[in-house]
Amino acid sequence: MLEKIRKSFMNIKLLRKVFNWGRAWSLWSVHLETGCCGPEDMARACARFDTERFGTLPFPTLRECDLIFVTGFVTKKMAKRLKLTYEQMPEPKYVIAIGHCAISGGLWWDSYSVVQGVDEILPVDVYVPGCPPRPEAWIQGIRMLQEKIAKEGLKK
Amino acid sequence: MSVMKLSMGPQHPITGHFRFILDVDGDLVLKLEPDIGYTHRGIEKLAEKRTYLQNLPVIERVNSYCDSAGTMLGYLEAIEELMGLEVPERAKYLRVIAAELNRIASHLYAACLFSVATGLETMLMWPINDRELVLDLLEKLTGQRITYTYQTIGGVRFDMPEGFKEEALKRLDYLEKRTEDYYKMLLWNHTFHMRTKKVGILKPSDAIKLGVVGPNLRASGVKVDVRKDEPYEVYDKFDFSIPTGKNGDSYDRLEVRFKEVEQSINILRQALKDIPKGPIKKWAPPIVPKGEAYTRVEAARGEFGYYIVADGTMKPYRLKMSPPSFRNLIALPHLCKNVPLGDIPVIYISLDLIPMDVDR
Amino acid sequence: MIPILSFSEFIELILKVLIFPGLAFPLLFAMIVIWFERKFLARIMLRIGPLHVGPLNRTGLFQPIADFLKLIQKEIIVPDNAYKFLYNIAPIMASIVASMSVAFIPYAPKPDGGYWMIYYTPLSLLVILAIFTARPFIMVGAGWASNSKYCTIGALRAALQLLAYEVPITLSLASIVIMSGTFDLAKIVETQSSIWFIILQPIGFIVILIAMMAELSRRPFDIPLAEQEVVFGWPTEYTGTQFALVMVSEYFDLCAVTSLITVLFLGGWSGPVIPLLNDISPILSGVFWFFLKMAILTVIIIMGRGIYPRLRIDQLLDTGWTLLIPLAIIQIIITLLTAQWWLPLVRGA
Amino acid sequence: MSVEEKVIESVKTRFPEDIIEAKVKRKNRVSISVRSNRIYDIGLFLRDELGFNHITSVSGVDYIDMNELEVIYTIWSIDKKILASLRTKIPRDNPTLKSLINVWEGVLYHERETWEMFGIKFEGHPDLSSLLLPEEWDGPPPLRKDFLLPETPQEKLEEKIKRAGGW
Repeated sequence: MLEKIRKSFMNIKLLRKVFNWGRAWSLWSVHLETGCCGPEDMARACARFDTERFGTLPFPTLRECDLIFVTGFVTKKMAKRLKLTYEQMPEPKYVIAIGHCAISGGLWWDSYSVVQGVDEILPVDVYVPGCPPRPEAWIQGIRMLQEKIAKEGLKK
Repeated sequence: MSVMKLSMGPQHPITGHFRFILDVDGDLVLKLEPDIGYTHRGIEKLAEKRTYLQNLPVIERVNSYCDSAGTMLGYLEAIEELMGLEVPERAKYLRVIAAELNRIASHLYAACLFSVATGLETMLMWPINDRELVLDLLEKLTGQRITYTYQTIGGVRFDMPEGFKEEALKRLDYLEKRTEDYYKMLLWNHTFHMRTKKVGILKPSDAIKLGVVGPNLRASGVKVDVRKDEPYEVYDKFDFSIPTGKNGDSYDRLEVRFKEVEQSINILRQALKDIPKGPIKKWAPPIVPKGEAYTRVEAARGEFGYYIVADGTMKPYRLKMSPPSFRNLIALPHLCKNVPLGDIPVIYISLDLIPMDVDR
Repeated sequence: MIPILSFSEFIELILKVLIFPGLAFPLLFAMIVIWFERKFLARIMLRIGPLHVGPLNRTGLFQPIADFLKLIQKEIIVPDNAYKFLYNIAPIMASIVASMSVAFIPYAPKPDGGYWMIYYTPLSLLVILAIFTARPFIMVGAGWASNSKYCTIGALRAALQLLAYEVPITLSLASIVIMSGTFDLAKIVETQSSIWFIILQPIGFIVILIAMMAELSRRPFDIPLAEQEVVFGWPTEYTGTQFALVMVSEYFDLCAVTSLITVLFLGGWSGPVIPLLNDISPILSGVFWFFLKMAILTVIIIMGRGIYPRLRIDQLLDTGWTLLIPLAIIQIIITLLTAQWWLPLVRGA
Repeated sequence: MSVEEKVIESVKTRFPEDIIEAKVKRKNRVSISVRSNRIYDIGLFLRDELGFNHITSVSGVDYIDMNELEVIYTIWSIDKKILASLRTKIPRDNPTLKSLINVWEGVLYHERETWEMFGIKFEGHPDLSSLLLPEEWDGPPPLRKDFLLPETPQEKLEEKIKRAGGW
């Protein structure tokens, strides 16, 4: 029943813009590192680059998170867990693919245990290229996602 | 009370790419079984398909986490040993500078992970902020933040940029001063002592028996360092000491890392002072003569071994890596027997295991 | 018999229930404290914290509002094998119980006698203690009902910790009661008009501050919520609105606890009358001093998160049983021995 | 006589029959090839008598032309500062070897990895289960030479295009 109330609330046209604003500026990310962009994930969340300025901070439980950073390559063993993590997160949720490896397999294009591009298993919203991308590029990725969310469900 | 199976990771705030299967009884962990392989890319197989030069970026990403410069040295050492190639002196110094800067960055990263494990978020941010200073230096030297491909067969790719020396010395001074803050904030913190002292004690005999390497072995009081035992590059020209711990507990493992940072600063100062003028690269043939070589280097997390079998072509016949984290991994189930659940993150982080390194 | 309220009394009641000590105040408190906490800790950590959200440029003032808006839009997931009734009711219960204790705390004296509080009872201290003891049961209930291993471990930790720390709280309250001779919070404030209890009972103050930090699961005592060990403790499985309720209830608790300590040790509203505020309304001056003391306590409690590592559960229980309880008992003994000199001063006899 | 030569000498005198080849490769490196059935005893001898106590790595090499697999235990001696490689060759069709877990406890994961990557069965090893590969792996052991990697990414690309419904 609560679900119904939530859905009907979200469908109110007038509140749409406000809701989009709230979603865009409060993207909490999951603690799941899949590849070697991990230290840059740390760097962007911590001092100096500090994405909390834009409301994006790593949050311990995935039940409240809205954002997965797919940090680098995804192995076949990890792919299952990544999918599970994505499915456990509540709607609405977003995915940012970080690095060449997450986009297309990158350096590991011929590896026997790496998934060739994370879009084979998850719907990706923003791609950030680089190997690894600099924290500034991560921030740009977050900003692009925010712009995308701000337009969600509104007339074009 | 019955024993509960608890699965920790890979989606868990502390475990990174690992998964632990814990046997938990109340708040007591009876047994820990690591489940690894979440970052296995098969680098050893891929290396057989690529040429020696193409392998550089691939091998670097074994430990692109923090320590790619230190990791790469061993591979280059092995190839140069097979070729009988003598690298120019200046290139050797530059390699050492990159590797030692990387060691500082890696140890700072370890320190910040450590404070996360105990729940002190402030000390997560401070070392990361100072690590950025080191990464800036490395970026100036090599052009990248964490994956450099700076050292190459026969030397290095770029010379030191102008003004690098002065900048580096300034930042090293700052880092040295800053270490005092870390001691005040973390290492002399009473609560931190309560959490880390006498937690996860690794006896020297056990450490040797299990084949633990690097700072973890030195924290147990065993004085083993490849830089001293069989000096590679120009490490025999520097005057530095090997810090060792006394008790081999988690606290010692962190303290040894901090002392190593001080030693690295020491080495870097000497290297920046003595660096000779000259060429930075020597031409190397693409084909490596037939033979085999086993080389070891001291990466930030410990001894990194490379075993190369060359069959006289442009590609290695077999490349075996023996990374430090894979060898330290065995200490984790050994230490996590009958410990409180709260100590699991502390012990895990104190060993400074990097999943990339374990899985390759 | 139902008392019949006059119109002005009715307006006053509505004002109390909905705005000042009632609903709006803890909500506003929670929002401001969440924002302040994030900003303050970020400054300690050499970061900036929330920056780009909100009307005032570069303050991030609306960050909690954005988070709240986000959370209420989230899908509500109830785990399949959870005990659904308890699981759904627990966050609501938590927030109700947390906001309830605010009703019994006097915030300022009214010029015509009486106090600015929702419900006056001479035994208000006891009532608040009773409300506090309800919290562990909600946590255990929620943790157990989630049917998740991390939740269960977190709930058991919470129960251990909260039960252990209720004893030193009660003991140090005993010495307050001995000194003031009443369970009435308003009377306790009145007795402090000449000298605050923090000066008379410094040990008791320290004990109760530490114990309350443990009750609130603030670092270094945030073991039930330790993210590195048990992900998020008992509320791990909650999503969206339910999680927002849980979070808000924690800050309601913080509000209640800081109010309580202010009343007990820092002399409540007492302080020099500020003429400007007094002109608007006579209660505002008292409220101002009350808020100032609350703010100082809040900062102290929040600061723990930036400075201390987390304790382990056994060390925490050790501290509780072997350090705080003896200290509280020592405080009682000192109070009893020295009461004869202080009593005339505080009770104004 | 250098320390390396002394090590070779003592191994040769103790096991004259079972050593195929033992030589000093360079400073700090000795290489000892042994017959596979005696590797356990020689390992014990190296550990107890010569002080090779710190296991460094266990690696395999697939010599497909000779139809042989080579297993190499690399052990460092902390006192002597020598790295010994204890190597043995086993047939590729039926690769079994006595596990050295009772000699050096640290080979636990090394041997498990070698089992997984080369299919070498270590007798007496407590847990020879999957370590690094995905759970549903059903191919030959990947580090053997007859396991081939794709030559071009073309195949994958075409599949992707087909799934996306053309360019």
